[in-house]
Amino acid sequence: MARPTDDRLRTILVDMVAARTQAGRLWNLQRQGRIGTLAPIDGHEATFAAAAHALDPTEDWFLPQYREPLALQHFGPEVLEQYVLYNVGHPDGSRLPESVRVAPLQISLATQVPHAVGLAWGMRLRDEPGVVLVSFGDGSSSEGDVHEAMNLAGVLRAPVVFLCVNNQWAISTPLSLQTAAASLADRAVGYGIPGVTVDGNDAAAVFDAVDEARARARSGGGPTLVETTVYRLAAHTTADDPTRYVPPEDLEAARRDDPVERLAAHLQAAGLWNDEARATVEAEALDLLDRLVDRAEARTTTPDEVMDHCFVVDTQRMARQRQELLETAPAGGGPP
Amino acid sequence: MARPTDDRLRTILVDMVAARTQAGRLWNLQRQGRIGTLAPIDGHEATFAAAAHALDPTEDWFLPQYREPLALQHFGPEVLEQYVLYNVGHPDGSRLPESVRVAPLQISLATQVPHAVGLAWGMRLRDEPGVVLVSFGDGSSSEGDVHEAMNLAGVLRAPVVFLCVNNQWAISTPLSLQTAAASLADRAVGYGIPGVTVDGNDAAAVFDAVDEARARARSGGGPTLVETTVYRLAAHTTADDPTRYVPPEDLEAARRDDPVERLAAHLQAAGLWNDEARATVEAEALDLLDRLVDRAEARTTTPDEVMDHCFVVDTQRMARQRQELLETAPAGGGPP
Amino acid sequence: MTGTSELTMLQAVNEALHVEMARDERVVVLGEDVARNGGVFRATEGLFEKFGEDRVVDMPLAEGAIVGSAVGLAMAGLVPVAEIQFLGFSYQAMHQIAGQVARLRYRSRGRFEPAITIRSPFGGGVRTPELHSDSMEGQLANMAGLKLVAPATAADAKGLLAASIRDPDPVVFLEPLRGYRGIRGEVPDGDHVVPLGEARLAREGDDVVVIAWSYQVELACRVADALADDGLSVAVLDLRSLVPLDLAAIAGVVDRCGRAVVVEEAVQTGGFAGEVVATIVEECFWSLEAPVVRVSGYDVPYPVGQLEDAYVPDEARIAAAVRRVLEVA
Amino acid sequence: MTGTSELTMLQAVNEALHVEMARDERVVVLGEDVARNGGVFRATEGLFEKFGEDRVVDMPLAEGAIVGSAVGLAMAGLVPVAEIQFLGFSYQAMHQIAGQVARLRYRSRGRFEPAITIRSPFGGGVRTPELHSDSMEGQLANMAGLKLVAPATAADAKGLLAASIRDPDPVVFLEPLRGYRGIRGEVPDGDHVVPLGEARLAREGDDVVVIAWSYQVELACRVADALADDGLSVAVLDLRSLVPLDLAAIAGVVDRCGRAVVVEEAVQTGGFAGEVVATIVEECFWSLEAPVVRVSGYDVPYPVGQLEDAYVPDEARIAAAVRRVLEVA
Ligand SMILES: Cc1ncc(C[n+]2csc(CCOP(=O)(O)OP(=O)(O)O)c2C)c(N)n1
Ligand SMILES: Cc1ncc(C[n+]2csc(CCOP(=O)(O)OP(=O)(O)O)c2C)c(N)n1
Ligand SMILES: [Mg+2]
Ligand SMILES: [Mg+2]
Repeated sequence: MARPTDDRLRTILVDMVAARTQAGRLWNLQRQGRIGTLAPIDGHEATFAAAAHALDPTEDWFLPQYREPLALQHFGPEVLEQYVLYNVGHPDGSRLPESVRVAPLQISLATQVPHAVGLAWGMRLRDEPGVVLVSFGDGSSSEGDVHEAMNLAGVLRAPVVFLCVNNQWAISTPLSLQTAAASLADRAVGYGIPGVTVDGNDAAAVFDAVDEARARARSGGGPTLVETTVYRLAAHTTADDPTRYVPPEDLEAARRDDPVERLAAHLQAAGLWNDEARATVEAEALDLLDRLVDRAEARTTTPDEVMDHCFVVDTQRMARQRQELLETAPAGGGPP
Repeated sequence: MARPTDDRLRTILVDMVAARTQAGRLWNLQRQGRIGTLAPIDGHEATFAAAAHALDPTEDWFLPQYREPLALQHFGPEVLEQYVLYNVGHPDGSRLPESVRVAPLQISLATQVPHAVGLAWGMRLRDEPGVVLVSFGDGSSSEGDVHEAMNLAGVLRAPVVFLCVNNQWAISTPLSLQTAAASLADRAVGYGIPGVTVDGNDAAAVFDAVDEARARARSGGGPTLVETTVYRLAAHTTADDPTRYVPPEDLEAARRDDPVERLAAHLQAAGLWNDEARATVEAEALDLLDRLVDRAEARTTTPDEVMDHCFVVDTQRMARQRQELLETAPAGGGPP
Repeated sequence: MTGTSELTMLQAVNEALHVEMARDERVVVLGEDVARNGGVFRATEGLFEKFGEDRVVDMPLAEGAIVGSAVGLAMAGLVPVAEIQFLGFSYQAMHQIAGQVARLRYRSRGRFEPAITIRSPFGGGVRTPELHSDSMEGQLANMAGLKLVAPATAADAKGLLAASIRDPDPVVFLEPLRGYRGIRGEVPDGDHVVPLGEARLAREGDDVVVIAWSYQVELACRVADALADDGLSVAVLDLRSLVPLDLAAIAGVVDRCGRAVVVEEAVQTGGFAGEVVATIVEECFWSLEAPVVRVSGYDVPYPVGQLEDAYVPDEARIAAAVRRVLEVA
Repeated sequence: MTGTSELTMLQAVNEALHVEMARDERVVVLGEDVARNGGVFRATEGLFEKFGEDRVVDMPLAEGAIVGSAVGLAMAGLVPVAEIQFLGFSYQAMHQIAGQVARLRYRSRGRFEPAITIRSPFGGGVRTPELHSDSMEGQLANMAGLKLVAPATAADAKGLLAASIRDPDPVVFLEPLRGYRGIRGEVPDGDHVVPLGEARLAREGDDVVVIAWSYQVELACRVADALADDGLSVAVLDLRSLVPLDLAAIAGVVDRCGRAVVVEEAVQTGGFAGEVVATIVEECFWSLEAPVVRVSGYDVPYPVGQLEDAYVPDEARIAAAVRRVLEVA
C-alpha cells in the first residue's frame, strides 16, 4: 500500500492540531462547569485522524469508543457539532445525520465491537461496498465482546477493521495488569485473521495499516486487527487524577514522542507547515468550538423528550407517564 | 516430561474402556426412560482419562463441562456414583464429598473457565500446592468467558491448565463455522501463555501435555492452554440426531482412529492387554453401573428439598413457601 | 390462503418464520444450530434449505455476539431474528440486550431502527438440565426499550411472532418449551398477524379472573373448565404481551370479577406477577373484593428433574388459589 | 472503640472494608481500579497500601472475569468482595451473577459457600454518562439465591456492608452515587454490624407511610419533614435489604397507616416497587384505605444529563403522591 502523500498528511495534521486545541478548551469548559465529564484526546490524535482519513466517509463506517470524535473531521463537521452537544448533556448529541457514517459514542465498553461485525456483514448482504472500522482501547480488549466479535468476523470474513488503540492505560490499570500478551495484535492469529501492531504516534504508519486492512476487507479478504501503540498524555477523564498512578518519568518520555509534534516536524521539514500555519489552525479550531458551544448551550429540552425515541409509539403506560411528566416535571433542562 | 509408563497407560485404558461401556449402557437406559438427557463420552475417553491421570487428585482440581465424569475414576469412585444420581434427576447428584476435587457439571457453557482461574488463584493465596484443570469444548471456546479467563490467568500467572477439547462439533456446528483459527491453541499467544495442540486420541500425548502444563503451573510458570483434537463419535446428546449434519465419511474416518482401540492395540502389543482383560473390565463396569443405577433409583426426594441450600437460612418468604409446598406439592419425586 | 391448519406451537413458530422470510427479504435468522440442523427443537426447520446460508446462519457459540451482531445488522437496515437456544443463556448476552438492543433507537434519537426479534424457548416441565427452564419475564420487562411477548396458543405463536418481526421496536419473544409439542390448535394459513399489546380473554367468567401468559394460560383454562363443573365462573385473561401491557383489558376483567389470581412460573420475588398485582391496585383497587393472589415459582433457582413438579405451579396450586380468593367474604 | 465519627457514606463504605479486611484475612477485594487508584470514587482507598497486592487486586477490564473468578475464590474458601465500577456494567457479568454466584451453593447442595459480596454504585442525579446510573433492583431481586442490600445512611452503609461480607450467602450491595458524598452521618467506630433483612423506620408517622430504600429514603425523609409542617404525619420505612424482605415491618407500618407510597428510581414496569405493592396486598390488604401509589422512573432508559431531572423521582413527585394517597376518602 502506498504511503500517504505529504499533502494528505498535512490534512491529517490540521485535524490533529484542531483536535488537540479543542480538547484543551473543552477541558477548561468542564472545569468551569459548562460541560460534563470529558475524556481528553491528547496522545490519540494521529491514530484517530489517520485512521479516519484512510476510510471513505461516503461508504465506510467508523464506530467509536468515546475519545474519537474530536479527530473525525474527515467524516464531516457534524461529528464535532454533535459531540459538543453531547457534552452539554443534550440528548440529540448522540444523533448524527443519516449521511454521516459514525455511530454514537459507546459507553458500555467493547459492546460496539460485535455491532461492527453485524453492520459489516449486513452491508455485504446488501451488496454495499463499504467496510466498518471499530475502535476500542487496550482495556476494552479484555472484554468478552471483543473475542466473540473477532472470532465471528473471522468465520464470516466480514469486512471489518478492528482498531485497538493501546494507550497503555485503562483508567489507572496499566497494560501489564491488563494482559500478559506481548502485543494485542497477537490475538489475531487465534481468529485466523491478520494482525499488525503499528506506532500510533506515526500518522503515516496508521494510515498505511488501515488502508491496507480496508483494501483487504473490500476485496473479500476479511477482517484485520490493527493495534496502534500510543500513550495517554492527559487524564483518563476530567474526573480522574493520573498523578496517583502514572509514573512521571513514563509520561515525560511519552511527551517527548508527541504525535502532533512528530508530524508537525516532518511536514515542517518538507516545507508544508510552520508556526503561522499552526496558529491559524488553532485559532480557527477555537473559534469553531466556541461557536458550537454557544449554539449547544442555546438549545434546550422539554421534559417529555425523555420519553421520545424509546418506542415508535408510546405504550399506554408511557403515554400516562408522559402526561404526568408534563404536569409535574421541573421546567426543561439546559446545560450543566 | 516423561512419557507415561505402559503400566500407567494400562490404568488409563481400564478407565477408558469402563467409560465407553458405561456410556453405552446409560444410552440404553435413557432410551428406556430410566434416566434423563445424556451426553455420551464416545471419542473423548483418552483425553479425559489421561488428563485426569496427569493430575494428583489429592491436590489438584478438575472442573468439567458435562461429558467428563465417566472417565474421572482417577478422582475417586464417587464421581461416577454421583453422576448416575445426577442422571436420574436427583439434586444430590451435583454434590461430591469434600475430598473429591471435582466441581459439579457445568451447563452454562464456559462459565466454569473463570471459576478455574479464581480457584487456582485462591489456592495460591492459601499456599496450597495444587493446580486447577478446566475442561471445555471447541464450541465453548467462542464464549467471552474463555477469553476473559485466559487473559486474567496470564496476568495473574495462575496455576491453571486450560483443556480445550476440540471434538470438531458444537451440536450441529462444525469447527469451520465455529472459528477461522487454524488451531485453538493459537489463542494462547494472545494471552502471553504457552499453547499446545495434541492428538486427543493419543492418551500418552495428552498425559504428557497435561503433565508438563501442571509442572509449569506448580513451579510458578503460570497457565497453559492444551488443545486436544478428537472426534465426537456419538450424538451430541440423546436428544440429538447427528445424521442430519455429520458427514458419514468423516464419522467413518474418525471411527478408524478410535482412542480406545488405539491404546488397546498398543498395550496388546506390549503384552499388557487382551480380549479377556477387556471382557473383565467391561463386565465389572456394567456391574458397577447397574448397582449404582439401582441405588440411585432407590433414592427419593421430598418436595421441600427444592428449598434447601439456596440460602443458609430461609428468608421469611421462603419459609412460607416451604410450608405451602409441604401442604400442596405432589408427593416426593423419583427418577423419570 | 384463508383456511386454517391444525399445528403445534412449534409448527406455528416455524410457519411464521417461513412466511416472514418470504415476505421481507431483509429478515435474517441467526443463532446456534438454527441453519443446517433446523434448530435443536426444529423451530427453524427448512429455512436454510429455502432461504440459503446468507439469510439463515449458524453462529459460533457466543450469545453476546449473536445479539451484538444483530444490533449491527439492524444498523445496516436488516431485520434480524436471533435465537437464543434457551432463555437462561440470554444472561450471556444481557449487556447487549439491555444495554444495546433496548437502547439503539433511544441512544441514536431515532436514527437507528432496532427491528430486532430475539426468540427463545423457556419455562419448565420437561426435565431439562439447569438454566434451560428459567423464566425471566420480570427481569426483561424491567429493561426499558424492549417489548416482551409470550404467546399461549399456536395461532398466537404464529400471529404474534409475525407482528414481532414486523415491529420496528425490539421484541423478546418467549416460546414455552412445554407448549412446543404440548399445545396445538387451528392456525390461519398464510399471512397472520396478531397485534402486540392486546390481551385475550381466553375464558369468559364473572366470579374470579386468572391472569396468566404463555403455558400458564393453558393450565388456567383447564382449571377454569374443571371448576365450571362446580358452578364457578372463572375468567382467564391471557396477557399475550407483557410489554406493552394491556392495562384496559386487565382493568376491565378485574372490575367485573372483583377477584384475581396471577399465575407465573418464575421466582416469585421480583417476578412479573408482582407487576400485574401493582397494576391492578393502580387501575381498579376499588373493585377488589379480596386480595389478589400470586401463584408463582418459589424463591429458589429452577431445580433439577426430580424436584421440578414441586416447583412448577400446576393446576392444583392454581385451583387452590382460585378457591382461596373466592372464599374471602 | 465505642465512639462514633461523622462520615460520608463513601467513608463509611471505605471504613467497613478496612475493618473487614483486618478482621478476616480471607477477605479479598477485586475490581477495576480498586487497588492503586483506590477506586474511581475512592471507596477502596488505602486498602492496597494496607493489605497488599495479594488481597487488593486491580483486575483486567472484564466484569465477567471479575465475578467469575470471585466464584472460584469462594470455592477456594476465600471471601471475595468484588466491585463492579457502575451497576450498569453488571450486565456484562449477569451470566456469572445470576447463573453462578447465585447458584453455587444450590447447585453443589451446600458443598461450596458463595460468601461473595458484589459492591456497586448505582442510581442517578449526578449527570453520569449512559449506563452509569441504572437502577436494577427489580431484576436482581428476581435472581433467586442472591441477597440484595441497599443502605440509605452512612451508619447502615458501614454496618450492612460488614454484615454482607460476613454473610455466607452472596450479596449484591448497592451504593447510591448521590449518597457517596451527599449523605453523611454519625457512624459507630470499629466493629459495626447491622443484620440483613431488617427494615428501619426512618420516620415515625400515622397517616401514610413512604416505603423506600437507598437514596430515596433521604428524599422521603425530607418530604416527611416538610409535610409535618402541614400537620401530616408521614412515616418512612427504609427497607435496607430487598432480599430478604422484612415482611413483618412492611405489614406493621401499613396496617397502622392504611396508606402507602412506594418510591424507587428504576424503570417502573418490572421494578421492585411493584413487588412491594404485591407484598402489601398479600400481607395487609384489609388495612388499605387507598390504593398504594408507586413513584418510579419512567418506562424508558435512564437519560442523559439534561433530561435527568425530568426522569429521577424528586421530592415534589413524592410529596404529590403522598398528598394524592391522603386525599382518597
Ligand atoms: C463495560 C464497562 N466497564 C467499565 C466501564 C468503566 N470505564 C470507563 S473507561 C474505562 C477504561 C477504558 O480503558 P480503555 O479501553 O483502554 O480506553 P481508554 O480510556 O484508555 O481510551 C473503564 C473501566 C465502562 N464504561 N464499561
Ligand atoms: C451458554 C450456553 N449456550 C448454549 C448452550 C446450549 N448447548 C449445550 S451443549 C452445546 C454445544 C457445546 O459444544 P462444545 O463446547 O464443543 O462441547 P461438546 O458438546 O462438543 O463436548 C450448546 C450450544 C449452553 N448449554 N450454554
Ligand atoms: Mg487504554
Ligand atoms: Mg465440541
